[in-house]
Amino acid sequence: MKMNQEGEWEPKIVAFLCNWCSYAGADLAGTSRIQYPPNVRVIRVPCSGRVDPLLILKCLQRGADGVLVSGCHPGDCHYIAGNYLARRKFAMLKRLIEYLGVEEGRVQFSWVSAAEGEKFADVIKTVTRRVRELGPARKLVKVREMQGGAGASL
Amino acid sequence: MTLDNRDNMDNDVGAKSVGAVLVVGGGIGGMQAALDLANSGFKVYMVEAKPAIGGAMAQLDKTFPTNDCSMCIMSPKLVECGRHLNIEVIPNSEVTGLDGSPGDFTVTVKTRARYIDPHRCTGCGLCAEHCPVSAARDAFNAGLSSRPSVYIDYPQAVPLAYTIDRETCIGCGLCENICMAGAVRYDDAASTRELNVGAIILALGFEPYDPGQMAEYGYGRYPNVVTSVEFERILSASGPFEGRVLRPSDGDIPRKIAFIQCVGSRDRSCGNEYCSSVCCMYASKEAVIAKEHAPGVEPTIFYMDMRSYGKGFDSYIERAKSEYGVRYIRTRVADISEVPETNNLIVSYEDEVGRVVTEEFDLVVLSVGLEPPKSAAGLARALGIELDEYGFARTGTFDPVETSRPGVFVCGAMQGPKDIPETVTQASGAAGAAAALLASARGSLVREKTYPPEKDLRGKGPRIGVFVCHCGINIGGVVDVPAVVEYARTLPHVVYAERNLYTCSQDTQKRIQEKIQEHGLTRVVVASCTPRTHEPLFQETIREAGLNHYLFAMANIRDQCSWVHMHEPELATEKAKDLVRMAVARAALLEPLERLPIPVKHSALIIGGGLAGMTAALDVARQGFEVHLVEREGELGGHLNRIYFTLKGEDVQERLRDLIRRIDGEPLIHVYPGCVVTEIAGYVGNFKSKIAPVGGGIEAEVEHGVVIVATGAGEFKPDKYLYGEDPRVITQSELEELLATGKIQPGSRAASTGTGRTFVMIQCVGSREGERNYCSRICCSEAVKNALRLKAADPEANIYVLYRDIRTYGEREVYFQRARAAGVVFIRYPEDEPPVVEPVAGPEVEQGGKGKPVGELRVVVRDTLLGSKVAIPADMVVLAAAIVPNDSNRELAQMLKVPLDDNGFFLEAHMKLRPVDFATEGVFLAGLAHAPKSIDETVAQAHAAAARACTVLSLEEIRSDGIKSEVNKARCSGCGMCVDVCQYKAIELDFKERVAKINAALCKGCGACAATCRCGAITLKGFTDEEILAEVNAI
Amino acid sequence: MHGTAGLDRTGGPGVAGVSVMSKEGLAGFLNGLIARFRVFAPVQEAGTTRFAPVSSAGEVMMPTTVTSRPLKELFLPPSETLLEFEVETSGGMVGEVKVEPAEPGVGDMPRVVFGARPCDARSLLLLDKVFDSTDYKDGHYIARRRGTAIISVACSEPAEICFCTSTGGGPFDEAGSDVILEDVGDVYLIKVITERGAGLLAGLEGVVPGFRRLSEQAEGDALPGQLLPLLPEQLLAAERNAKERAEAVIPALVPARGIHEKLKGMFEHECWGELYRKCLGCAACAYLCPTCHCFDIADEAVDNKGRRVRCWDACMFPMFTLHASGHNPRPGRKERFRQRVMHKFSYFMENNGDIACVGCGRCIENCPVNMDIRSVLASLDAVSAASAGTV
Amino acid sequence: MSDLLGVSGIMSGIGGMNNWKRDSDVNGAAANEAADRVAQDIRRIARKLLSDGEVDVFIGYGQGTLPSRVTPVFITRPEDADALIWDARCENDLVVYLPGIEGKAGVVVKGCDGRALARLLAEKQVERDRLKIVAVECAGVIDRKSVKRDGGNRVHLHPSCQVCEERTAPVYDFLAGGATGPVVPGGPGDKSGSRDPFGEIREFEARASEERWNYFSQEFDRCILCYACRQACPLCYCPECFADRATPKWIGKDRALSDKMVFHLGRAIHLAGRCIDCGACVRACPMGIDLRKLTRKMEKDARELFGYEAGKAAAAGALPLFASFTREDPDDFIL
Repeated sequence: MKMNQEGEWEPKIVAFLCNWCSYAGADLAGTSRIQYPPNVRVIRVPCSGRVDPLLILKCLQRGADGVLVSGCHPGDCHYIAGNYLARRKFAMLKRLIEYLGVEEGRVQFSWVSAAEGEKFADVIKTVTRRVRELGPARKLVKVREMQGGAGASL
Repeated sequence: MTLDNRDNMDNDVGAKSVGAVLVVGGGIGGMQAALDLANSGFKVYMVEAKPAIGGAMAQLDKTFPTNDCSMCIMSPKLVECGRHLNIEVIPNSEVTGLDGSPGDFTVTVKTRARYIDPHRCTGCGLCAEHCPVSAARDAFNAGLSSRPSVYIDYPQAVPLAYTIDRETCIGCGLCENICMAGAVRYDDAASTRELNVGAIILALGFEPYDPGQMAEYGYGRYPNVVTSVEFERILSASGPFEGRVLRPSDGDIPRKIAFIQCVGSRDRSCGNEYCSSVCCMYASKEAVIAKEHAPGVEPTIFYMDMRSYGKGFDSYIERAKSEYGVRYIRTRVADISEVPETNNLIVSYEDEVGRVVTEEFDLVVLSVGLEPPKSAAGLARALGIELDEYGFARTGTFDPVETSRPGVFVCGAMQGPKDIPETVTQASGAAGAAAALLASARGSLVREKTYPPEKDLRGKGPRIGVFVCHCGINIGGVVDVPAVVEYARTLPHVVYAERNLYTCSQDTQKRIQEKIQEHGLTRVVVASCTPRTHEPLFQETIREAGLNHYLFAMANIRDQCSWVHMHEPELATEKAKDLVRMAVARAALLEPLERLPIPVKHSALIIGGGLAGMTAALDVARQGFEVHLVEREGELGGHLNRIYFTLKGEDVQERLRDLIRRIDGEPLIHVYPGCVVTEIAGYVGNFKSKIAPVGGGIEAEVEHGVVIVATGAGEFKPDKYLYGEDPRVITQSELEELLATGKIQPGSRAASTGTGRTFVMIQCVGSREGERNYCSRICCSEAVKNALRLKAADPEANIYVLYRDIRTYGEREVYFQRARAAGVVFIRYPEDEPPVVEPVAGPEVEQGGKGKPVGELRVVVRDTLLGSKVAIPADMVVLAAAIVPNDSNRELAQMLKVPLDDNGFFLEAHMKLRPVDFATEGVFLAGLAHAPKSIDETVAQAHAAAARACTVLSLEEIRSDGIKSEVNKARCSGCGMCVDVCQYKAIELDFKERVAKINAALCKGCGACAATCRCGAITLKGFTDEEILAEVNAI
Repeated sequence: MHGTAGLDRTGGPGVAGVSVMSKEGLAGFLNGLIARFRVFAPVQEAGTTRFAPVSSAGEVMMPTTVTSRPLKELFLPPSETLLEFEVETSGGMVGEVKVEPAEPGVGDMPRVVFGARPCDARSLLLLDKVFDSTDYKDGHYIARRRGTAIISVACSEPAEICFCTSTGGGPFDEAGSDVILEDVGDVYLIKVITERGAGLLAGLEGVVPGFRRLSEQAEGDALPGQLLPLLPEQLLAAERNAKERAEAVIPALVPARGIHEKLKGMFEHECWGELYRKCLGCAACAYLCPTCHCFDIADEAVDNKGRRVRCWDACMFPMFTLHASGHNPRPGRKERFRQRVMHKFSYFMENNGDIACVGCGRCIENCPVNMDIRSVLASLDAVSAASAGTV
Repeated sequence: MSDLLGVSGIMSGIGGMNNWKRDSDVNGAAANEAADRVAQDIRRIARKLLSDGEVDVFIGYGQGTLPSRVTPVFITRPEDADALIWDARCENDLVVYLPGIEGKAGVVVKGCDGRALARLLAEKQVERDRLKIVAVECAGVIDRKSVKRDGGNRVHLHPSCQVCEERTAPVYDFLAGGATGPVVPGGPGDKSGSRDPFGEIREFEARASEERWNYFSQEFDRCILCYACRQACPLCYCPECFADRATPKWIGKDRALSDKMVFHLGRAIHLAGRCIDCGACVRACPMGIDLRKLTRKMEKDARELFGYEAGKAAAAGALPLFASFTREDPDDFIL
């Protein structure tokens, strides 16, 4: 588990960002120097439609305290409808894992466009705040923390 | 097509056509022109006066309105120019003579002595370290720092070679002794060479106005009065203060900073009547960036009119005000004096109601205007081209990139003050014009890029090299880069790690290649900025070293780390390590991917037959490619049909007729009037589209390699000021039509109403308000144009222009001044209190009946100068109606899979450097569909879109991306789910084998199929489950 | 078995090693064991049963049939860590590999299993042949075996799935047990089979109410709750009766033990093509079988640190024999089904001198499609006989 | 080879071979009569199909080796058709054998099996023209495990049958025994809305999150990863299940609870919009894990969120749940 200087727990959040909108939005937050919490680890994917629900489960297993998948707004998908396809899967997945008993808020989804640097930062702030409230992930977690670049596996 | 039937060309070429172009000037414009030409089959010579290319943009810290790091977005182009096989950069040189005719010029180029052999110099910098001279003026830092006699302008310089400044050199010989490359040449001498080229593009850029001439601002006398260029260097991470906002006198962080606008612009006294077009924005940007670098700073901008007329500019200003607290004061600063004890400055100005105010500032930044380069006059003489009265190259509204001499083109600020995207647009446009001229010689002088064979990595485990970028202090100022490098060395498979000041610089590219060989690297990881801009550069670098493009991974430790966690350096460093670990884990699994060649259909589909579409169509055809030009209306011309004259007085309708005549005479152009595009399928190089008559009918199917979107825009139908209710309230374009067709006779009409000859023009109707928070850009010039026309017809006419800011940018300003001189009254109204147009009740009103003009019209406006309301009786009220995006944009955008911006205009790939491209390859953009713009800007953009399109059309085949889905037959159950999810119809089911098959040429690499396949039979190469999971596991 | 000095499981103790206990005494007996040992006994778990640690007699479910899950999992856990390792990397080079062998749950020992069935106890003897042979000694397995004593409960009422008598065992079989508890009607007989068994009971006799040596019973004391004192002879007769009754419930012999000779020539026989057909290819039979012991060893690692785990695997899965090349020597369900039958009834016999089946019937109970190993064996026997006639 | 098919002489002594009848059922007598009529018809149809060469194999139910059990039989000769039976013990979803079967096949399908078959047809795993579908109007099958749990004293219908809304296959060639009578309210095939088919799920959803988590933790902790659920499922036909894959390794080898959960969640997701609630997984599970807790949840959400009902006649021709979308799909969960 990661602790900050003050010995407080720092959540680790995996964010799958689509290359065309959300990743660009994240870059824009950077060029605009909009500050947000440093808890997110971004994984760039071509499209939110590329995110297999299994990958989200693997993140939780790996010990991610939160998972965010962000794509283009409906209608804006660079690949026409990848985000629409993703939306259905995510709707089902989110309900399923919350039904299982995983806390609401561990896994979140957002639409952030290339022009929404501010929104990206807001989303990260919201997700981080929520995950902080929830505390360290425990459910479905198999590997807690990889110290110094190594750890047990999945 | 042969040369002979190009009878309609403006620049006829002689019998011989040389497939080479000379580009004079290596700034962003010159680079863009050079790259477009070199990428469409022409040899380019780039002559640059300075020792390195890069121009003014290299000196900038950030660019508006996206706040992109200037160097970051430019450096890929810089590097590409530097290493392009068909661009020869000739630095330290000038053009001294020109002979010949279009298509076959001989140019004389004189190269000054550099005293360093650029081919031998490695840029290592040992000479500069040892040079005993240290006090030479560093021009790159605008003189804010000093440098040795042997120097290089900036770390990313191309060519990366030092220069000895013999004026300050003491000739001690230390450098010669220390240089291990043996590059020092004390005996170097100037040389002259002759180049044979078919066309010339001038891209000399501008020079900043020297405010030393203006005694009232104390520049040169007061140390804390600096120019905006100097301040840009102060802000720059690579500048004299490493990005810290310090003032020159004492190195203190200034609290109050004043920006004085229009220094050397809009000022008859210094001879520069024109507006420099960019200062309002750059000052706002500098204020915002200063505030970011030093949050305690309180910037104030003293301005006359806020000229934030470009795409996204007004919202930038809004953010500067509301989020950064930048204070804007509308005034002209009269005088600056110094407080000797503190070197603080007292700024005196009149506020809007005429009170004299004085205010003390810690630092004053003079927003200096843009002047033509001093060398322009000499060059013009040498080349025999005309300059205008201010020294800019003279061009016509319809020929914005053509100088007075055929075969010689111009782009960028040399043609008139302009910002980067306008420059880039013109540069592409000039390149297109040159390419059209020389189309028959395409490919005659170029060399093909050959890569070394890819290394055979079979059986070799991953050996990863990690390169961590400081990005000046952009990363290094927050993230502990040495710690990240140390950490990277401990990661599995990492055999080498190092850090670079700028990993993107050309010398680092060479270094990466050396390290690949030295350490036998098989994968490269760069931790720097965003892969969205820089991945191609690094991919090219490793490919040149024999590694497949795709054996590369990036960790975005700047845009998504150091820049967004500026106040948490430890956590940012932790995150950077994590990101590097993830990238290394991904890199270890990467496999070489093949870029499939896709053949190109050599024709273009141009949607929209207005000025942009027609101009682009002619260009593409002149470059020798077929064009399908689709126009929704029954006739060509679009918006232009309703424009009659230009600000400069040109006859628009005559030009329109000429254009249509040329289109008709061009056998390669097929016009589809009264038609729309109903379907677009395919991809760059291989589109297949359907064109159908409006309202239905027989569809035509065309194949084409590119698409140019030139669908224009609409005019806002005003919903207030009695428009549509009272016939005396009309729009500017209606007024223009009345004027041009003689239906309105100034004076006579006034007499008929008996109420005087009064016209009230109201600006910003539908622009800069409500959801349309953008400026329509052309309305101010239109108002000035029509006002002048009215005044010319009837000097006694009373004309009032009610405005919020007059935005007659560039040389349009001169006409604004003329209008004022002619007696047109300009009244500024406050944003929150627009004028009111009302009928004045008269005896006739009762009998009047609905819709009939009754009584007189009255316009009531709050005059901000007087501070009180004024009522103006008006014979006619003329509304500057906004330019609004077409409703059909959304449908077309979805058909083309390209985005729209917030306002509904098409959104280009990059606001600064890819102004006519879309992110979707093979689709380009021109004209009002992009944003409001003037005729000359539209023409330039259309030239540019055509030029960019021809970079595709001139290829025999395109190398497609290697990111494709692939089916593992053994795992496939043949369920067909992938077929259903694929939006590109790239997958079909083989019923015999019961497996899915993917057409790689149609596959876009989105991965929807891979994420849907339950059997795990589909792999998206480059984003495999294993690769993504490796990243997940490495969090 | 595993050669612990002094343990003699074959030497019958006679009356000397037999105790008697009233039914009411069972709770005290169990609690007495629990007080002294870590006791594993059948417990109910959402409709299934398994051997799990118990902390009081009340948790123990006195079995009427075999537990759902087999006893083997106490000795061959579904997954266990064999070692932990860490590979040092520097400059991309593989440096030292640090290996830390895992302790096989030594802290859990000694353990006492209560409530095993004779078939369960017998299964351990078969597993011993694999994991504690002259060829191979598995440290983890042996440590657990040595540390665990087995108290069986004889089967007075065998179930419809039982066929232990066909596999060399029986409802009152003592093999593999340290102690066996027999329900002989009104009381339990508790027989010490091994010295370790004797040690288990040493502290209980006379302490637990209603539990005493049969030899002491001779003096005619009635057990608590018993009206009349039971004489040792009467008790031994009751034991014989119970045993015969139980054996009679288990019907005709299934050709399990003798079939290995016949199977030798039947590998390619077409009958497999019919026999396997309804098999779904799951591993319910193999995982619940007390003698199936196939395992996989895998490294579970991220980057340079990980564990080597041994975990259950089953020949019913295609992955079991899938080569890295993509070739699978047992490509279909038929081949895999055949493998399981051949291994249990032919190869195991060849290698270890016994069949790998104790007739517990778990596979019959749990097969989703009612694949009954008894009818499979009967069919094979019949086919073999038919072929023999034609040859 | 017919004597090898599960019932041979030597077995006659095992556990008794008396035909199991649902005597204790309320509608016992009538139901038994109807079942006999269906069984006879199945035998007749099978015999005919086999003798006419219309099918190479006929897949139906035969008597098992235990009184409570039936077993799938593969009949290839007309004369063996007499081994075919039909009664309320015929629990197996025989459709599981169809993907990849060679030649032409006849198969007996209940309502749920028929829906599975409809999915397999849509997913191109079977070819309609190589199939003869013999439907039966199903009155529900006995929940063998709960009967056993209750000591054989009470007969329960399988939970799937208790919420079954379509008792007959959406597509078939023969309806064995014809129509057997009106739908019993609350029984299989009742779609009158007189009961909430997802009442159990709704009740479970209403529990506290921790309680649900504890429930699933205990359930999946018992899982031995024998994959009987998957193997019995007619819709789990992937050539290689994600759970078996070595690269990438979705499921760890060390049988952690987390891995077991990822398997069951992954399987539920893969069955979203596909599971037709035949209950085969639950019946196959030797550990008594109620896998329908997950699959029914997916079914319910697919219906509530997207109006999607797998395998039903109404869904014929529609794109799969995860290959289709509408602009109006729920968006409220997205930031």
